[in-house]
Amino acid sequence: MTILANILVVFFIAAGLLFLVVAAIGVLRLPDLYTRAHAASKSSTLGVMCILLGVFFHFWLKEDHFNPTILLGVLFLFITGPVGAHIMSRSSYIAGVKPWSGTMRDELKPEIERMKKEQNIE
Amino acid sequence: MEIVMAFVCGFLFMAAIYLILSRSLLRIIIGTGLLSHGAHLLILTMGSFKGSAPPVLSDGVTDFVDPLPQALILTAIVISFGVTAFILVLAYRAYHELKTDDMTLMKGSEDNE
Amino acid sequence: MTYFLWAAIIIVALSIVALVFRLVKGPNPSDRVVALDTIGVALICLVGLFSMLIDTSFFLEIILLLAVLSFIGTIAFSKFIEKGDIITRDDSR
Amino acid sequence: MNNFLLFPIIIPFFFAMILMFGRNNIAYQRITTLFGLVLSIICAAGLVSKVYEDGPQIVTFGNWPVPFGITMVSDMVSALLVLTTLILALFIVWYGFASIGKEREKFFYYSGIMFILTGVNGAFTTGDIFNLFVFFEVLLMSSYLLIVLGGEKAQLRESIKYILVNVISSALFVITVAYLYSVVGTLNMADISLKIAEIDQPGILTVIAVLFLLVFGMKAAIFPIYFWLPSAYSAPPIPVLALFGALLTKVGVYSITRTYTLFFTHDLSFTHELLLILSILTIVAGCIGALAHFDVKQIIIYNIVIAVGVILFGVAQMNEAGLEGAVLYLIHDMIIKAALFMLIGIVIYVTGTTNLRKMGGLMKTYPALGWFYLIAAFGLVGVPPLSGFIGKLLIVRGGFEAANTWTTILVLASSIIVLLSAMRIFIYAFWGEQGQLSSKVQKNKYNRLFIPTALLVVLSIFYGIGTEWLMPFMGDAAKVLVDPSIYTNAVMKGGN
Amino acid sequence: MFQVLCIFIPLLAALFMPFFFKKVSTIHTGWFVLVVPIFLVSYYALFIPTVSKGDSVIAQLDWIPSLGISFVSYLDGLSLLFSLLISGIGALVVLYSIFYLDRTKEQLHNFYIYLLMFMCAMLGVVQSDNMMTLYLFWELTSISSFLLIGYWNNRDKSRFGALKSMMITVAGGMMMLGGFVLLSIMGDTFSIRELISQAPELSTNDLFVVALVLILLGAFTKSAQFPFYIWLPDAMEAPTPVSAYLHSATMVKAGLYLVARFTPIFAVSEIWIWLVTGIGLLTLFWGSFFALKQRDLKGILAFSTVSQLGLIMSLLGVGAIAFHVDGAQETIFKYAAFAAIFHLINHATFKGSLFMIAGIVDHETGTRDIRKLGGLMSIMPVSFTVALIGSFSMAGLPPFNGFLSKEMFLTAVLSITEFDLFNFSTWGVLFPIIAWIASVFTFIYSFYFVFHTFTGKGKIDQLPHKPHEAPMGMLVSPVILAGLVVALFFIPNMIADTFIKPAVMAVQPFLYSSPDQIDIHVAAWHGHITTELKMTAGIIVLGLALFLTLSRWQKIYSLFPSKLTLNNLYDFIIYDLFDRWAGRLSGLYMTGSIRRYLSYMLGSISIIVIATLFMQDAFRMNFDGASPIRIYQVILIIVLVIGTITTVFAKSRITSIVALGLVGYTVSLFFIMFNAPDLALTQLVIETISVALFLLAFYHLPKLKKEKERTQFRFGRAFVSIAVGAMVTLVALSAHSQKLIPSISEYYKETVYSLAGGGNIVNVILVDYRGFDTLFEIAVLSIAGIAIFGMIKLRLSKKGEKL
Amino acid sequence: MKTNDVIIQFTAKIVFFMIFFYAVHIFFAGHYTPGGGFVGGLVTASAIVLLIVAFDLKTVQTILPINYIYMVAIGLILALGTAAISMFTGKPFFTHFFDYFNLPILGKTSLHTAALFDLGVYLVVVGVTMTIIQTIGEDE
Repeated sequence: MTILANILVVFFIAAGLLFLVVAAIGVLRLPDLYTRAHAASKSSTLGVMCILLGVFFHFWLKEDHFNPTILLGVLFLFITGPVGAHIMSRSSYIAGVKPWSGTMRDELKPEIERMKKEQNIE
Repeated sequence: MEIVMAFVCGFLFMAAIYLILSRSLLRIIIGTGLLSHGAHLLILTMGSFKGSAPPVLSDGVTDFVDPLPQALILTAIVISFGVTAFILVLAYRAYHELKTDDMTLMKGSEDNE
Repeated sequence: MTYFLWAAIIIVALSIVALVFRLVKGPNPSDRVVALDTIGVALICLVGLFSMLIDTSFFLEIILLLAVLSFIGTIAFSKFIEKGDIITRDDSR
Repeated sequence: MNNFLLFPIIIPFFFAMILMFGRNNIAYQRITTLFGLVLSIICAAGLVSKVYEDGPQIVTFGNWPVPFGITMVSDMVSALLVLTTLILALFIVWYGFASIGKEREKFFYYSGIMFILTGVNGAFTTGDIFNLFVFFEVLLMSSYLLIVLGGEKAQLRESIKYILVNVISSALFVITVAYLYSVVGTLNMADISLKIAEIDQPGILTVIAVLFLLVFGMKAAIFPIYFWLPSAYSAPPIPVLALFGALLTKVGVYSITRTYTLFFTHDLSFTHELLLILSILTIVAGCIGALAHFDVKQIIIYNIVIAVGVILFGVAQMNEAGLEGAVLYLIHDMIIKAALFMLIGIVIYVTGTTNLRKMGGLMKTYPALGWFYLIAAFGLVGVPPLSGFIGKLLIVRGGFEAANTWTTILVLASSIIVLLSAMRIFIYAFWGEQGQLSSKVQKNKYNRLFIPTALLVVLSIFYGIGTEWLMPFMGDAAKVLVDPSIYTNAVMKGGN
Repeated sequence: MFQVLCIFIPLLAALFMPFFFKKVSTIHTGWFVLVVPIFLVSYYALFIPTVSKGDSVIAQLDWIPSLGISFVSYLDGLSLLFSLLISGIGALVVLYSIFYLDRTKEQLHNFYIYLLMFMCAMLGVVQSDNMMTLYLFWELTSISSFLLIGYWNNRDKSRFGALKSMMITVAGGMMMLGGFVLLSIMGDTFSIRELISQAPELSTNDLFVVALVLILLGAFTKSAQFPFYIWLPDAMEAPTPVSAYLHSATMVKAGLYLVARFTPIFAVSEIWIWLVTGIGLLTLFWGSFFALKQRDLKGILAFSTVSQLGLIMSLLGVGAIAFHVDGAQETIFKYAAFAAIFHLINHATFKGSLFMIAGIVDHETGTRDIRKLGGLMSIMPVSFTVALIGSFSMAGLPPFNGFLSKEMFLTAVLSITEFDLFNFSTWGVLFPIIAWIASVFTFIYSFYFVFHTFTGKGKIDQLPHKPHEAPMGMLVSPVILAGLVVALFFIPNMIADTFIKPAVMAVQPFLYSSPDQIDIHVAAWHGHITTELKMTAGIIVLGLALFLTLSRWQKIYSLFPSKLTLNNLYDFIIYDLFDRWAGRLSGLYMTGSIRRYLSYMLGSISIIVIATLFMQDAFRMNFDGASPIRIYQVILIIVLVIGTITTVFAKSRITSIVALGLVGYTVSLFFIMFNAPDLALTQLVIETISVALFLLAFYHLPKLKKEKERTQFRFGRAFVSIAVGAMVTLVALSAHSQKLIPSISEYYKETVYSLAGGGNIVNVILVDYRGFDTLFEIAVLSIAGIAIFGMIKLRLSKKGEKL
Repeated sequence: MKTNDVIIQFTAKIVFFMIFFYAVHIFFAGHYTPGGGFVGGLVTASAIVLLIVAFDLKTVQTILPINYIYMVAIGLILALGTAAISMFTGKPFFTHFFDYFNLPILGKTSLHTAALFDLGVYLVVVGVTMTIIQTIGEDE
């Protein structure tokens, strides 16, 4: 049982670490804000969820200590991670952060211009 | 570790004082923030890191770290939060009224001769 | 198991260092905020792993708290970046 | 168990809370404040008599044994200071009714005053070094409130400086407490005293002693660290200035006195010698400043610095005469500084300027003001039989007894500079040709300012003439300072 | 009891003066005042029989018995003599002032309050046996004289003179207080009588000389001795009754009184004799010499007073020699003390009358400038007669009392050369020579005063007022005094027996047990031609010669440099050094720049602390018992350091604030590492909220600019910050390495569950063991809250106000 | 420029309640595990801040019509009052009382005056934080 639990825990944590490292590399290496935000939100959320599940199982299975806060945390991260990244990216775009020169399509631009026109803002 | 932490605290104090001595109000405020961080870490360091468990009772653990410095730091943290908030607001009020955030221009010595 | 956790902690710590590098480098504030957000996430992992390492559940409270704060921080920063102010008095006007 | 000694702290605290309600109802604010002050004064007076009869009063919170809970200790020194503080606050609040302005009254001015009293009284009473820090923060925070309230330009400009200095000094205070805790492992002041005596104050404790001196010295404005004081005190309105001038630096002085008589008494040749040198330099620096200015506020403000030097000089002697003198002079200085600030507040009100060179001839238009100023000024200098004399006499006596002949003569000589600076105000403002007069003076408001001021000056006269009645109290206070074992024994046995 | 209260009678009477002035406007307030000194004279006269027998009367009123301070009225010969002088001359001066000061034009109540205050103070000085109350009255004389001199405070010169006299006399008083305290420590009493009784033991004390010099400083400043005399000429701005009272008869004599009173204690000291005699003679010469430079009538009198005070002072010094000699010589030195007291009385009479005459001249002609005066003899015959009597007495001519005391003075200085202790036999020769020269000048200025005013060609029509003889009332007082001048010449021995001998007893108490033992007989003619008489003849001859040629050689006074005078020194100290230079000096460092202040403050703090650390040999570095260093901790430290450096060098607001946030989060991680979950929680939330606050405030704050610094300040700044960092580190290291006593926190760990009913020790400490801290910590928060509320909502700043 | 904030506002509503209950949990956990009035208060405050950021001040004020300064005062009075209770029983100031009770649903629970004190702390912290943020936010 302990070994099984250990394997489960190690598996989750290892997976989480992998995602996290990928996210970190992504944030470090990717060329512009939007791509970096992408790496940060998706990959790291997944990573942290995995690791937290690992931690949760560790405490539940090994220490016999059911900890609902971790689950709540997982849920919370699940909700907020992507939302946060979305808001961040959108604000940055509105604030005028230029996308990478290699960006293929920019769908927000015409939308923003339309809104500006509606509200009579230069 | 305590030895290293002593140096870290010293470093924080150094940076804090350096910032506090600068011209811009904002840097000064950030300096005060660093100053309180340094002070809090120092209290913890001075309480020593002996003991391997947090000072919360749980079964079978007796080797707690010293809880008293932690309580003191907690008090200090809250107080410095209040002060930081105050000084921040003061800074922007002063900027609004005085139209500058440059400390060298805030001498005001001509008023009192 | 301990060694595994050690390794894991060090990996997380190193990725934090990488993120800090991004945080310092910028180039614009949004990048820094993204980096900070990700650091928050990494910290959550670190705290979880650390509690496993020293076998105590008292730090688990911090996990959710970190998540909450990191979210609030991100929202606040993004609003600041967008509008230069994080609180608007009356949006309907 | 005796909770009575808490009342002078808790009553202002409670009233501060009450005053946070109904901030727009000025009548309610004023009446409540006065009621609270009177109530606390009664308690403080009761406390003094109780301490006089039964010795130091002790309460350790939460019924914990002594070094573990927070202990409050009211010995004669602190009881007297608490009483003085409250009485002065009453006068200043009264004075403030006419001068502080409705706007400020609506924005927690009275709460601020009550909070600052809580802080000051707590700092005087506490027997726990970290709790002292907390009370310092209470009084500092409320002083921030008061110094900035109103948001005038000069206020904002000077408050930044004031707060910055105090933030740094608070940080230093906290780390100093941490050092002390690291070495002796306790926070209770009586316990610290015993433990330091046990290990006979090795070098590291002397270093900590010096740190304490400098930390408190920053608040008390002693020599190398007084620079912030003159400009910071020039900003706030007069009642607040009077409150600050009378109380805040004195808390620093009290703390130095307390730590240097209770804790660090085993290496006098270093610590107290340093204190002596710094106090002398403080006097010199204060004298230079007092002479350098032709601004009424600045002159009195620098006199605070001089007085701090004189009191600490008395403390540095570490003999009964010196300490008794220091306590007497401390209380005298609190009273007289409040009175002087209130007086020059009236002068500024009637002339509309703080510049001495623009004033003149007030003796003809406001003779009573002139007379009271003259009395207060001579009290400041220490002319007998006014209030400063006996304190200065005892300090001088202590200095001579401790064989510090030349420095003592210097202290005496400083009185002449004090005299010159005080007389400069008198001669320029009250004598000579009629100078500038403000056009906005209302007789009614002038009277409302003048009455509390005059009464306070009269109080100071009584303090001087009636010294004999005070001597038993002062003697008790000095005994506690001379012999720390009175304090530690009282605390350790629980003080029932 | 009543005897003590009598001292305060003038003060009590002063309280009623405003009433008399305001309500009884038809009668000159002076008439009410006059009652007081007259009552006092008659009251003190009652003591004459007792005291002249050599007894003393003492009464006491306790003030601060626990410190041994009490009001004492001690009437022995010396005190009684002075008390009578004070009240007697006081009565005459008040009488004179009634005619001198106009009821309708002057603030009479103020004047008489000051005058009565002064009278009380003087009585107190001369009757106090307790040194502290003596000091009290001493300062009161300075204060009341300040007020009297500044009576016409619209005049610049009045204010200047008032301040000058107060500064100098109070400074002396402060020093005197120091001397008193020293004496009281040596003798363990404030009572002068008790000190005198233990005089021999006192002299062995190390600080005896210090006390001596300090007390002499008090006496010299008050009695206008060289070099402190400079306040006296400027004090002539006071109304003339004041000058007649304070600056001739009473206040300036307080210093003499003090010297006389303390002679029994200090006479054993060589320094005392040299200082008192030497300074006295120097003052005598200096005053008489410079009196001739003066153009102002009162100025001449002021310098003459200075010189006469010097004369008496030197006599007291010579008198002190009596304690060192025995046998035949003794009698000679006894003369000195006798002569001192005698001349003191004489001086009060003739100088008082002369001042009043000067006042009359001023009052009637409108000027006191001697160059504009002259030929008044025919217009003001009575005044002229009085002036003549006074001047001749001052010059030492018979048949006036000045002659007698002057002769005795010459006897005294001549005798010094015979004294073979303390080098007097070699240097003492100078004394009679100086005394003689000074007497010549005294002769000249006396003549100068009287003849240049009253004889010669007067430009009477050019005077501001048309002169005429003064009203009768005004002349009463000077005439009475002049009468005394003459009378004293003829009945000196009666005066001697009643007043002088008891007073001498007080000065030389060891030598006599009753006044009868003083076998001194004053006589104008000793039956043969003595050296003194020859000297007097010389004075008259040379004096007359020089007086007649005065206009030729008076120019030499202009040769004296005007820059190097003592007055200039005083002006330099008060107005240059104190006013301007202090301003400049403090302007150098009190710049208003908080950065500068903070650098000074922090720099000095760290230097003092680090110096203490090494001076006390307190630095230790001890690795024992330190917890191990882990890799993740190192990584964290690196993150922390990077974050800190970023905050320091950040160029944009966001970067610096993000970096600060990073530091904050790292700190909370440290809290986790060091097993402090509560701290970590709190720190995290607080850090986040602080960041939010920063962002909020940013909306209102400007962008960061690149800082331009002067290189000098940049280095200073770096130095200060490094010093502070080093201080924190060094102290932390040594404090950690010297954990001498284990912490009290074991108790908390043991009792937290059983006694406090909790599991989280930190939290229980916060709400229970140390709940009081928490209570006030939330108070701090609350204050911050309302302060911020008030700061934002309340704006009193006016538009257009200067920064 | 005005943009629509549907996503953030919707998320904020949900998250607000999560955070709030979490805060209450932390507050009650304080005596035995990490947490307490402070942290609870601050977390509550940050939840409200989240709402304010997502919406605007006026909206939030209509949702939560609280005078935060009164809240501070009440918190202080509560804290002081709790501490002062013991004075009336002759014990020193700040003596807390606690006992263990068996309550129907919760089982063995301790009731503690310290919790009341902590509630005061909680109120003060929320009140102060919100006062600060609100006043700054309202400032022109």
